[in-house]
Order: sequence, then C-alpha cells, then structure tokens
Amino acid sequence: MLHVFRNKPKYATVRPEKANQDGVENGGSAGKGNDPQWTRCDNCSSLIYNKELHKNNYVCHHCGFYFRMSAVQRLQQLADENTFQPFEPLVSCNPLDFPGYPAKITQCQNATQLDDAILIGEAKIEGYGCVLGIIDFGFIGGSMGSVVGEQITRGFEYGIAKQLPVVIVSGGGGGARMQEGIFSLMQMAKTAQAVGRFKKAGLFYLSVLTHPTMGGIYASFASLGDIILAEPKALIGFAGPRIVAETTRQKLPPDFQTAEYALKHGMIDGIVIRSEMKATISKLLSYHL
Amino acid sequence: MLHVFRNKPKYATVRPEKANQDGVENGGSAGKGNDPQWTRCDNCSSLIYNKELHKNNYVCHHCGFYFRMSAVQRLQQLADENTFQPFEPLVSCNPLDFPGYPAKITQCQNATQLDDAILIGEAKIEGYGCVLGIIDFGFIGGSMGSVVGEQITRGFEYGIAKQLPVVIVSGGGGGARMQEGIFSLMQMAKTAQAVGRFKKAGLFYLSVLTHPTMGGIYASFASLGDIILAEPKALIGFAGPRIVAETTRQKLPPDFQTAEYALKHGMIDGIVIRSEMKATISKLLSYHL
Amino acid sequence: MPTVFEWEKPLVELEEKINELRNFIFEQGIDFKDELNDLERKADKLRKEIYERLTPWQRVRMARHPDRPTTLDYIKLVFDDFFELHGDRRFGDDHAIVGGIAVLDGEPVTVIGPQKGRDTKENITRNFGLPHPEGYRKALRLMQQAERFHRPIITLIDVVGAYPGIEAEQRGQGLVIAECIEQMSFLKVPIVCIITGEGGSGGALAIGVGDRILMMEHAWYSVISPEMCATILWKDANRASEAAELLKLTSTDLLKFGIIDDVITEPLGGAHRDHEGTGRQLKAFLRRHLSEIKRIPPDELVKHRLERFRKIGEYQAKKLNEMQVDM
Amino acid sequence: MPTVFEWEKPLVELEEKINELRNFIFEQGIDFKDELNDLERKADKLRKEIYERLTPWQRVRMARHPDRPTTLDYIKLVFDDFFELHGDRRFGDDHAIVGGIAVLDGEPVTVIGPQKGRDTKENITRNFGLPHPEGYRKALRLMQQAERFHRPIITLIDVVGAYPGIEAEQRGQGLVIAECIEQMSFLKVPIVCIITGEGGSGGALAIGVGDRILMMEHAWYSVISPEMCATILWKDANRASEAAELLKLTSTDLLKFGIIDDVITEPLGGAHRDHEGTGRQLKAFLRRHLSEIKRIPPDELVKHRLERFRKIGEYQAKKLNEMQVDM
Ligand SMILES: [Zn+2]
Ligand SMILES: [Zn+2]
Repeated sequence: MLHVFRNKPKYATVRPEKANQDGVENGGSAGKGNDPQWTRCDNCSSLIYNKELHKNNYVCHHCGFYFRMSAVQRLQQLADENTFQPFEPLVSCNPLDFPGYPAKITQCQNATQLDDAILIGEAKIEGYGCVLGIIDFGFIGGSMGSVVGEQITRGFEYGIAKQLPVVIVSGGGGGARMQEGIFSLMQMAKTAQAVGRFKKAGLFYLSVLTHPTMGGIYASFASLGDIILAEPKALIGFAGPRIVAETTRQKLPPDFQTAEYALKHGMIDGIVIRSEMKATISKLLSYHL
Repeated sequence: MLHVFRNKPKYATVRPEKANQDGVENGGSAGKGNDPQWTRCDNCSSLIYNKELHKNNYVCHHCGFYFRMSAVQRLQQLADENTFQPFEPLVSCNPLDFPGYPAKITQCQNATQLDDAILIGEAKIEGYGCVLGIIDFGFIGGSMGSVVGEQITRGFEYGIAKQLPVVIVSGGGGGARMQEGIFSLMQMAKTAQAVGRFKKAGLFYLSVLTHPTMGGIYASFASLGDIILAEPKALIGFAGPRIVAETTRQKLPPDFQTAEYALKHGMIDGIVIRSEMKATISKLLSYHL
Repeated sequence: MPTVFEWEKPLVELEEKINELRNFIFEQGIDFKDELNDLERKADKLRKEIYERLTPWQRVRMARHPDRPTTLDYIKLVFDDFFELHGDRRFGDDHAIVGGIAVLDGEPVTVIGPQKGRDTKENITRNFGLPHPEGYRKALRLMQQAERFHRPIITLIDVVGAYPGIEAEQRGQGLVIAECIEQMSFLKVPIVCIITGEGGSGGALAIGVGDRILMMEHAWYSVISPEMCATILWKDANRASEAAELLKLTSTDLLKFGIIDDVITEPLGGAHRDHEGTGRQLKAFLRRHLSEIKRIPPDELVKHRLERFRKIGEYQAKKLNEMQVDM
Repeated sequence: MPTVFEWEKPLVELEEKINELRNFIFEQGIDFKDELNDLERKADKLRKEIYERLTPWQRVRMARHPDRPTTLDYIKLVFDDFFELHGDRRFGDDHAIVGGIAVLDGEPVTVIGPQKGRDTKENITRNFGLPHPEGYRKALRLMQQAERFHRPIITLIDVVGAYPGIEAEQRGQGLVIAECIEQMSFLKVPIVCIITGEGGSGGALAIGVGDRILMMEHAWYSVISPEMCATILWKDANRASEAAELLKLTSTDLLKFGIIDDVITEPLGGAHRDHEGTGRQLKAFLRRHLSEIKRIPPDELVKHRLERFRKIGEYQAKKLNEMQVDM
C-alpha cells in the first residue's frame, strides 16, 4: 500500500545553502544599490544584513516583521542538522491540459529549487524523530495539486508505518491548485482521509499554520491537527478576505482571519513566536512519545 | 444488573380516570360558580367543558393555549389503550433529612396519585412497542430526585434488555430536586450514563420536551435524545430566566428559552403540535425498527 | 416568465409552433397526424443536436436554471416520506442545508443537501443555498446519526460553495469542511452522493465523500467556479465561459477522469423542463447504485471508499538524472 | 489587605502577638524559648479548635476565600510543566476554563479546570470563573484528545456554576453539560476529579465524572448554592448559612455519603494560608489515587466508573399494600 520509496536516494532535491545565499524571497527587497547581501524590510524599510536576518529566524529586529520563509529556510530552522531524509521526489503532470501550467511549474522549480510546493521527509527535531512536511508559498502560492496531496498522504502513511508523529508547516495562499481542477479538489479528501487513518493509528499530528493558510489547504489537513499552532499574524481562513468583503459588502474586522482572530474564536491551540517554534514543537513531541 | 421487576404486579399506581375527572391541574382554573365540569382558560378566559378540553388534547380551542397535562393525561394521549405496563413503583427517602420533605412527598402523592414525578413503563404507541416515561410537573415541579433518576435509568436498561426504543416526555421546572441535594445532582450523571449505554446498544431514544424543561433534567437525559422534539412555546433551557435576567441585568429576548428559540439556535430537531405528537412519535419509531 | 436560454430559443419556438398547430387541428377536426409526427421528430432531432452541442459554460448555466429541481424538490420526487431534522446542537439551524429521514422503497435513509430558494424571500431564508458552518455541522450530526442506525446516506449536492462571510469564517468554515470530509470518509454505512446542480469546491466536497458519486448530466463539479477562475486568470469574470472550458467540470469530463461513477441522464432539454421525469431518472440510478453498495459489508465499504480517493492524483516520479543536486 | 474571616480573628491576633514577642526576644537576646513554644502550642490548639468547629457556611466561605489557590495556581504548584491549549474548534476560547497538557512525575497528563480571577480585571477576563458552552466544549475536546493518547485526565473543580447568561443559553448550556457528562463517563483513561473550591451543580458535574473524586477539606459540592437554596426556601439569600446546613455540602458529609472517595486535608487555617503546603498535599493525594487507577485496564475502568454512579440514589420499593389502586 505504501508508495514511499524503499531505497533512499543518495540525492536530494534541495539546496539549503544555495537558497539561503539567494537571499530572502518574500517580504523583503534587495538592499541599497541592489547589494544582494542586504535586504530591506517591507514593513519598516530598515536594511538588514542577510546573515543577521537568517540568524534571527527571518524576523526584522527593528520592527518584528515576519519575513516569509522558504521551505528550505524553515527546514533549517526546525530540523536538527543533517537529519532530514526527503521522500521520493514527485513532479506534476497536467491532467486538464491547462494552458501554461507546465511552464509555470518549470519556472517555480527553477526559482525555488523544489519539485513542487512541498518539502517533506523524515527528520529529527531536538532529537525527536518525526515526519516533517513544509509547504512553500513560493511555488504557485503554496497551492495543493496532486503532488502536494500525494506527498502529504505519503507523509501520514510513512508515519503510520514507522510509528512516527507528523509535523506539517502549512502556508498555502490559495489552497487548491486551480490548474489541476477537480484533481486538486480531490486532494482535500485524500489528505483528510490520510489524517483520519493516521489518527486511528493513535499517532500525533501537529499542524503549524504560517502566513497564509487558506482555502483547500486550511479546509483539509491543516485544520485537522491534534494540536494546531500558528505564527503571529498569520492569515488563516477558508475564503479569501477580498471575496468575503465583496460578497458581504461589509467592512472586515481589523484582525479578520489573523492567527489572533483564530485563537480568539477557538480555532487554534496557540500562537507561538518564530524563535520559540522549534522548542515548542519538540516539547509537544516529547509529550507524545 | 437490571432492577426491573420480574413479576408484573396486578396493580398499578395510576388512576387515569380519576385524574381526568379531577379536571385540569394547570393553566386553568375552576369555571363559573366553581362548576368542576368546566375550566376557565388562563390565557383567554374562555370557559371550556372539561370533556371537550380532554378531547382537544388540553389545548384551548378558542386561543390555542396549551394547558399543562398531567403524566396520566399525557399517557392517555400517547399510549395505545390498555398497553401501558408500569415499572415497579419506587418512593423517595429523605437522604439529607431535609425538613418538610417527607410531608411534601405525601402531599404530592395524594394530589397526583403518582409515587413520584415520573410515570414510566412499557407501552405501545400506534402499535410500536417502547419504553415510555413521562415527567409530571405537578410533583414538586417535575424535579429529579433519586426516584426519577432511578426510574429513568431503569427505563433505558429495560430498553436494552428488551431491545426497545425509549420515549421520554420531559417537563421538569427546576430540574434537580433540591431536597435531595447531592443525590439529586448525581442522578444527572446516572441518567446521562444510562442514555450513553443505551445508545451504544444501538437503540433509539426520542426525547420530547414540554413546558418547562429546565435545569438538571434538561442538562442530562432530556437533551441527549437521538431526536429531540418539543411542544410549541415550551420553556427549554438550563438556568431559569429570572436568574439569567438578574445575573446579566439585560433585557431577555421576547422568545428567550422557548421551543422556537431552541429550534432557531439548533438545539432541537423540531416543534410538533400536540394533536400531531402521537402520529409523529409513531412515525419516528417506525423509522427505527 | 420562465427563463429561456438563448440556445433553447429555436427549440421553444418550434415547440410553440407545434402546439399551435395541434390546437388548430384539434379545433378543426382535421387529420394531420403524420405531418404532426414528422414535426415532432424534427423537434426531437433539434433538441438532441442542441443539447449534445452544449458548451461547458452552457451546461453550468443549465445547472443554475431557476426552474431546476432543488434538493427539497428531489426529496419530494424521489422519496415516499420525509421528516426534516434541524440544528447542529451547538449554535444554530442553517436553512441553507436541509436534512432528515426519508423513506425509499419502504426503508429509512438519511438525506442531506444544500437548499436554494426559488424566489427572493426564500433565497434570503436559504442564504442563496450557501451554507454556514452550522449547516455542515448539522449535516455531520445527521450523518453520524445515520451511522448509529445503519441507515444509508444520500447527499444531494447543489451548492456554489460554502458561504464566504465574516461570521462563517469566525465560526470555522474551513475547519468544519475538513471535519466533514474526514468524518464522512469513515462512516460505516453506504453513502451515495449525487451532484444534482452545482458542485462548487470544498463546500460541495464537504458532503461529497461517498461510495458512489453520481452526477446529473448538466451538473458541474469543480475546484473553483468558472467566474472565480476567470477573475484569477484574466481579472475578468465575464470570461467565465472560457474558464469553464479549461476547468473540465462537466459530467462527461468527470466520468472520463474516473472522479464520478455514473452520469444521470436528464430529460432532453434539461431537468428544469421535466421535474417528474428527472425524479424518476434519479430514483432509478439511486436505487441501482444503492442496492449494489448495500451488499458490501461496512468495513469493506470504508476500505473501498478510502482506496477510491487514495488513488486520485496525477503525478510522476522524478527521473534520477534530474535529481543530481547535492544537498 | 488580605481577607480575614471573623472566626480567624482571634487566631490572627494571637499569631501577631507571638511574632511581636519573637522579634522583641530576638532583638533583646533573651532566652524565652520555652515560653514561646508554649505560646505556639496554644496557638496550634486554638487553630485546631477553630477549624474543627467550622460550620458548613464557614466552610463555603473558606472555599471562596480570595487568596485560595486557583486552578492555575494548583497547576503551577503540582505539575512540572504545563502547555495550555485553547479553543473549542467551533466558536470560541473560553477563558473561564483552562486546560492543557501537564507533566506529573515525568508523565504527560491532561489537566482541565475552571479558572477564577484574582482581581477585577482578571475576573472580567475569566468571567468570574463561570464557563460558557464553548468552555465545556473545549474541556470535552481536550478530554477526548487525552483519551486518544492514553493520557490520564485530572480535573480541578472550582466553579459556582455554569454561566447563566443569554448567549450561554443560546449556545446550549444545558445540552453541553449533558454531553460532557455522557462523554466523560465512557473515556477509556483514568480520570481523577478534585473539587478544590466550589462545586456548584451541573457546571461542576460536567467535568466531575471520574474514577476517583477527591475533595479539598474546605471545598463544597452541591446541587445548588446555599444562597439560591435560601432564596427558594425563604425568599431570602441572607439565610444562606442555614441553607448550607441543610444541603450537607461539606467534604465530611460527602465522604460519609460515599459520593467522594477521599478528603484532601488542608493546612490548618485553610489552603489560602499556605499555598505550598496545600499543593504538596494535593500532589500526594493525586499521586496515590492516580497510581491506583492507572493499574486498572481501560474497559474495567469505564465499567467501574459507570457502576459507581449507577448505584447512587436513595429510594425504596413501594410496599404492596400501598399499591392497591386499580388502573
Ligand atoms: Zn522591519
Ligand atoms: Zn384560551
């Protein structure tokens, strides 16, 4: 039943060092004189030395702004060094023959050095073994097509097979991947069922929501965690705020669909600042051995 | 385990005819010149001939007002004739030595011809066998002490033993019986657990709420029905409206804690008028054979 | 005034002509039987041609025809009895989703579906058939109840999507959809889902996880509505008809993809032109599929249901030479 | 200013006198050890006398002492670590009930309890420790989570009652209490309930169904508060002290009735006079009872739990001669 690869490949498809050196992808722009060593904070306009930013978990130490992290950066932050063993890499097809989709995939692959919008494998977090999956917003908005759906599903199946907890860090803007149409929608069912089977096996699933976790990703595996944590101010919801505003013609509350709003309305267990995320995850893993 | 009596007694402790001839107990007062054959509607002041009132299910045909029905009257309305087999009768003790409690019990027994605030046994409703329990508001406000708790529990146990559905018609004003203190509170746990065991046995429990179903009765077996029906305008809730008004110092909504309010807020499955109650119950029983 | 689509116009006009002629003949007492039959055969052919050539966008519009049977219409057309149940036992009773116990061939079943209104007043009550979280929680409650009593579940799906409102988001629209999908997947009773009209995204899938997934001929089912897709692609909702082509959302496409199990053919001209006929058709398909899955033991049923969705997805393993990137 | 009850006054004054004397002696360097010891012995005797003679109403007031440890205090005093979890996943996060995962002797447990505030601001946040339905739904969610991971559940109960508010009623206060009671009864993990302060009616019972039910010495537990009872009986809440006598709501009474399993003795003068000592005491009792029930297999545990409540009730079969009434 399990489709996870049996012979671990010697190669992985991530280049953390490279991604890192390439600088910060979101929430910042190249610094003065286009110096790639520096990044300008989109919130307070401060110039920050990239290495400094990396050390500070991509949080601006001037204004506290959370830069968006790539999956690779997130992996470096959360996983113990040299412990990550990626799953067999999968790539998208074009089941609807959607015009322009293959080109878009290639473009995102080149930009992110990922095969699709997810980085997933076995890892250790402060010594605790787990399946760690991270959605990368930089890959078509971190949307879930067949590859993300399949990899998430394999993640839970791998967890069942190896009796490991699963940690998924979500951050998919639109949720579903429009270009895969109904196949994308069906990944919601597939992944939710994978969570269900995993839970019935008595194992622990920790869902971590980062900015933004919306649509089909939120409405499937991301909101089904035994425990759900979120980063401060992360956008969390089903319908996009623009659609809600257009449909209801009402003024949205200022904190609408933020992590703080989700906490207040009982949807998540807690908000954890980025610098404490690794310690918090490992603590929760330690409660569920 | 089952405490239900094995040898059915030849005697029962109910006198429907007598209770009936005694006239209507609540929501009405004796008619002109104190003629016991007539009852005056508390709502519209019309004089109604008792036999007429009985035929009309104790609903005023002038204004539609629902007179309160005694357990015996309700039994006559719902159960097929000569099908009711009451359980072994139980009577209250005075576990707290609460002053005046035994006298109150005796007084209520004389007034209602019941042993306590419940009439319960096996019955047929349009041919469908079931356990039928009816709370009588006239007995210390239809409150649940040890006897009601025990009888309700036996009702569900009898249902499990005989594979019968259970229909409970609730109408307990205060819910718990203060005079039995902690013993009364514990009946909430006992009856809720009886419902739980009954449900695990795969059997059908229909809860019918009449005016008023509040407090400990609502917060235990009465709100745990697979299907919950209510009579129009019945008061349904946990805290009494006076306490809510005093605590919150807010004006209560006009329909606060009515059956209509409960329906609107998703707490009950439907409102059924009294004349259709028997047909509705039998239909639902037919769905769960 | 009934809505007449532009592609229906020649047909409607021809039908009117035939009717006029029939009345004339009847009044005059002339025997024109053969000529009439010829005309009707022509009309049939025209009907067929028109409806075989419908574009995806036309089919989306068929699915939205104001006279198309709604969930409560189908319930009345298909089942012998229906007792509606209300409320999520937590917050409210959402009139945009109806549910209850119905009787099919003498056996109780649980039927659930979003409910659109027919006039403005009813549309306001029904929130245009757009459910809030309490609607999905009611659906879930009724499905779990059905499982307790071994009643088959039939969902009738006709929903553009879950309501995108402030309060709906506040009360966990996304979360409740996920919960519905997860819970529904493991219910140990036969489940038939029928997309009768619109099948819009997560709001449809939330009650769309079944052992058999059927689709009315002119229904649509997609991850996104054509309008929204057009807005995203070209910032122009008016290009929905192009988007409808891209999305492959018709019953024909979805049958080919293996996403659905069967297409319930509609009377020529669509469900809105013949409620009775549509109901009979739906009932026949429902009966057949339900009787097949009712024979499967509950554990097998769940196992198959999970396998069905497990294998959906189009991807391929990356070739090794593409993987020569060192970590 | 700490609250001093009228019956504590002689004791507090004597304690102050002894302290003054001790300071004087220390400053002067005089050896008055024996005399001091005598005085302290006297104070001990006085303390004992006072607290053995407390009336039920005085014990109710002890349970409400503003300096009495709250749930979060106990969590800090008893457990090594605590990670609070929030929300009912449906409507809100009720600050009147806290819950999360704590560590006891290296093992994770789920701890849940109503939380009172200490000052006005905190009391408003905590709604004076009066939970809404979402609080009970959070509690239930965390209990079900605990069951999934085989974690023992410890509830710390200190609540006058479920909040009697408009919105609380609207969202099903009565229904959620019933659900909590029912669900908690069948959880296949060890449950220890400790009434630490007030145990008011259904609001307490909703999280009070366990395998061991312990009670702090000066806690109370009853179907109704003395004030409300007095209001019903005499339309005079000021006669609460008399009602407290009638209700038999002290730990002594409830142990005698077999409703609770053990009384956790408090430091002389009550929990509010020595948080550390109280915490140690509670921990010792909790450890002992938990270790006993942890040995019982889950199915047995549930069976015993059900039997425990099944047999509660004082009634008698009616004698046959009373039954000679024909139907
Ligand atoms: Zn900044
Ligand atoms: Zn009247």
